[in-house]
Amino acid sequence: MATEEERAIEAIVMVSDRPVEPHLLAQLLEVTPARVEDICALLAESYAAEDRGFQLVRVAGGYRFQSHPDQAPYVEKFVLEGQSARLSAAALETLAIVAYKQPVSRAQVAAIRGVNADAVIRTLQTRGFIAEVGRDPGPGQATLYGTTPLLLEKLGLDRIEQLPPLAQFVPGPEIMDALERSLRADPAPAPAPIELRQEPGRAGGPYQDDPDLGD
Amino acid sequence: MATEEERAIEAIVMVSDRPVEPHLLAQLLEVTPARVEDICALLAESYAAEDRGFQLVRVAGGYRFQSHPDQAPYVEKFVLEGQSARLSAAALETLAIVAYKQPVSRAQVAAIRGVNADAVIRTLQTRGFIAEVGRDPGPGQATLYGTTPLLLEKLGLDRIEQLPPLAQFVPGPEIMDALERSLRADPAPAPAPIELRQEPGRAGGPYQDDPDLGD
Amino acid sequence: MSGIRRPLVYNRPVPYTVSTPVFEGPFDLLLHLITRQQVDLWEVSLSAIVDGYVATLAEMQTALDLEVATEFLLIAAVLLELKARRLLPGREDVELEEELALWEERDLLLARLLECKTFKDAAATLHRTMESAGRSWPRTAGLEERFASLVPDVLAGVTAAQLGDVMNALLVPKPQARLLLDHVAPVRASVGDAVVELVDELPRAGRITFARLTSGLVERLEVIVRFLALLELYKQGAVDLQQAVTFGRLEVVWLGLPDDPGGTEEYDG
Repeated sequence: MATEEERAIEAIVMVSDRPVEPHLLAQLLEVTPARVEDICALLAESYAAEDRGFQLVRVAGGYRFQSHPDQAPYVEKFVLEGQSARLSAAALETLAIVAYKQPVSRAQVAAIRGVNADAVIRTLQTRGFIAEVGRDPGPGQATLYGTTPLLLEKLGLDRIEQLPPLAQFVPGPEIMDALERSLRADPAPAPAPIELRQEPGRAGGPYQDDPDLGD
Repeated sequence: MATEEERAIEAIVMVSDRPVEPHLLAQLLEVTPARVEDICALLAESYAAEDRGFQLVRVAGGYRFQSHPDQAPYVEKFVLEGQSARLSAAALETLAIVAYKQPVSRAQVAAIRGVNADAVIRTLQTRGFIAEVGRDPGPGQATLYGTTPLLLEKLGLDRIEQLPPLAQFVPGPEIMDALERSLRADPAPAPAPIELRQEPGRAGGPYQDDPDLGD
Repeated sequence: MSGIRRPLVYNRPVPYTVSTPVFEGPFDLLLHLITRQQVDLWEVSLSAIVDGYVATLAEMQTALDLEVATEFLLIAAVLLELKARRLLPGREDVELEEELALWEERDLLLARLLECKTFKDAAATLHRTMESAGRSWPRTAGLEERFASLVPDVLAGVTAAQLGDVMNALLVPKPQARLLLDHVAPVRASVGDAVVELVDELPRAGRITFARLTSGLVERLEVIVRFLALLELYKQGAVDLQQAVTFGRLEVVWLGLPDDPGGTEEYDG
């Protein structure tokens, strides 16, 4: 039976997406770092003794769960067969936003795309195309993302500035019309005040036959 | 001791960043999906029996590792960003309508809530809880919305059908009577006022003990 | 009119914190008024309803947002409409139809209240489910770096130009759908005009019921304006109004025009 300390470490390390420093675990559990090292060693041993398909290992100064090396053939199969071989439209959009707007937060990406981008950002990060490049200095200190040298390499670019410049956006007439309408504070010229009956001519709406949108 | 099949599943689910479908696991292990379900059930049981700080659960149509709920106090301290911000009551109610009535249009949601639902729907969409799932074939071709796998993950459910049936929430006869009486079109003498009982949780509310309330 | 069940909680010191109710739409608020305060829509006075709103708004002022305030206005309008329907003088010839329409409206409102309550409770369950699921965090670490080289080259065929195109497409402003109401020309009726019309019509009629006087009118607003014009004339002593019973027939008797009709206001639709 796992002890409370063991369980807490299992839970934290399981949900972390990077190795967790023993120092940090010690702080969270209110024990000494040496005690954390002991507990982690015990846990790693128990997984080995039970012959689990995963391990608890110490890498890059911290602890993480990973697949057992002898299960690599299955994991490789999973990577090759289980994942789609092309970037989804959502991933491509997210990549474009990060490339052009970096450094950029998840919230900003979501705002431009109009849908949540968390899963896509994680995927792009896993693929090594984007990386965390800093923290927003404002409240919340959101993580900021930017593109990686790997992406430049894949795109055959030297520097990110070599991305094609964004088109100077020239709105078409129907968009101008829509914008004009939504900006207008007082959409209709006020009708004559004491009119009980509607003028038949107004049935089509005020803009239908009004060529002069500029006033 | 874990079997080879168990170990392979542990390894694959460990490296996946989203729930892994039993169908895919079956393909990778060259066993039947039913067998996968059995193995996963055994694994989940063994983690529970060993009192691990993590769980293997089935959500949104697949299997994933997650932290044990009773370790939330530790994980909360670790995951500074916390679970995404709470949903407003308006968002929850809209979400309930979409969940039970999907596919559903904005107009239908607005009709039930009695207020425009556009802003709330946009929020839910940005958070990835609902998505456009089609177009109404009728005139106007309104966009139809449905819930996403991400919502299932947030609810910890495997399928949306696991939500309790809507019929369970239909108000009981006492509430119906009370509403009916309140909306009586006939201003004739009302029957002796029926005390409208609140849900038990609301007992002791500010109106409960006021003798004047009975008219 | 029966006694009013005022929200007494606002009129005396509250011994403990009352959790601020948050209403999700007019049906929600109506539901609250009915279930918590036992308001009988048909018997309660409008001023009490308005008082209730004002008090609730005051209670919510720390967290007042525009949407909530708008919802309040909407439900107030719904209540006023229902109430006004009973107060408006009936037209005898269509009374049965109106009565049926009233029942229909009431049934509709009842159905919507039940639906609102149903989804409110469903939302509460959804909330609890989400809260309890939120005690667990999913593993999202993903692939270990040693497998990274195996990942199919998903960027194969993707060019910088393509990325630019995608970005350009994203930056095209999407026209916001906007409901334009300005083609619905507001019906405007002035009490002043109605007074002039009545001064022309009434001396010829002498004695006439209000139903008859308004039988040719299509818009509800026009009927109301005529009624206001009558009150104006009554105030000036030009007409006498007789009604035997509440909601009964309203009779108008022409008495003659005093010296100066006086100023009247204009009412907008």
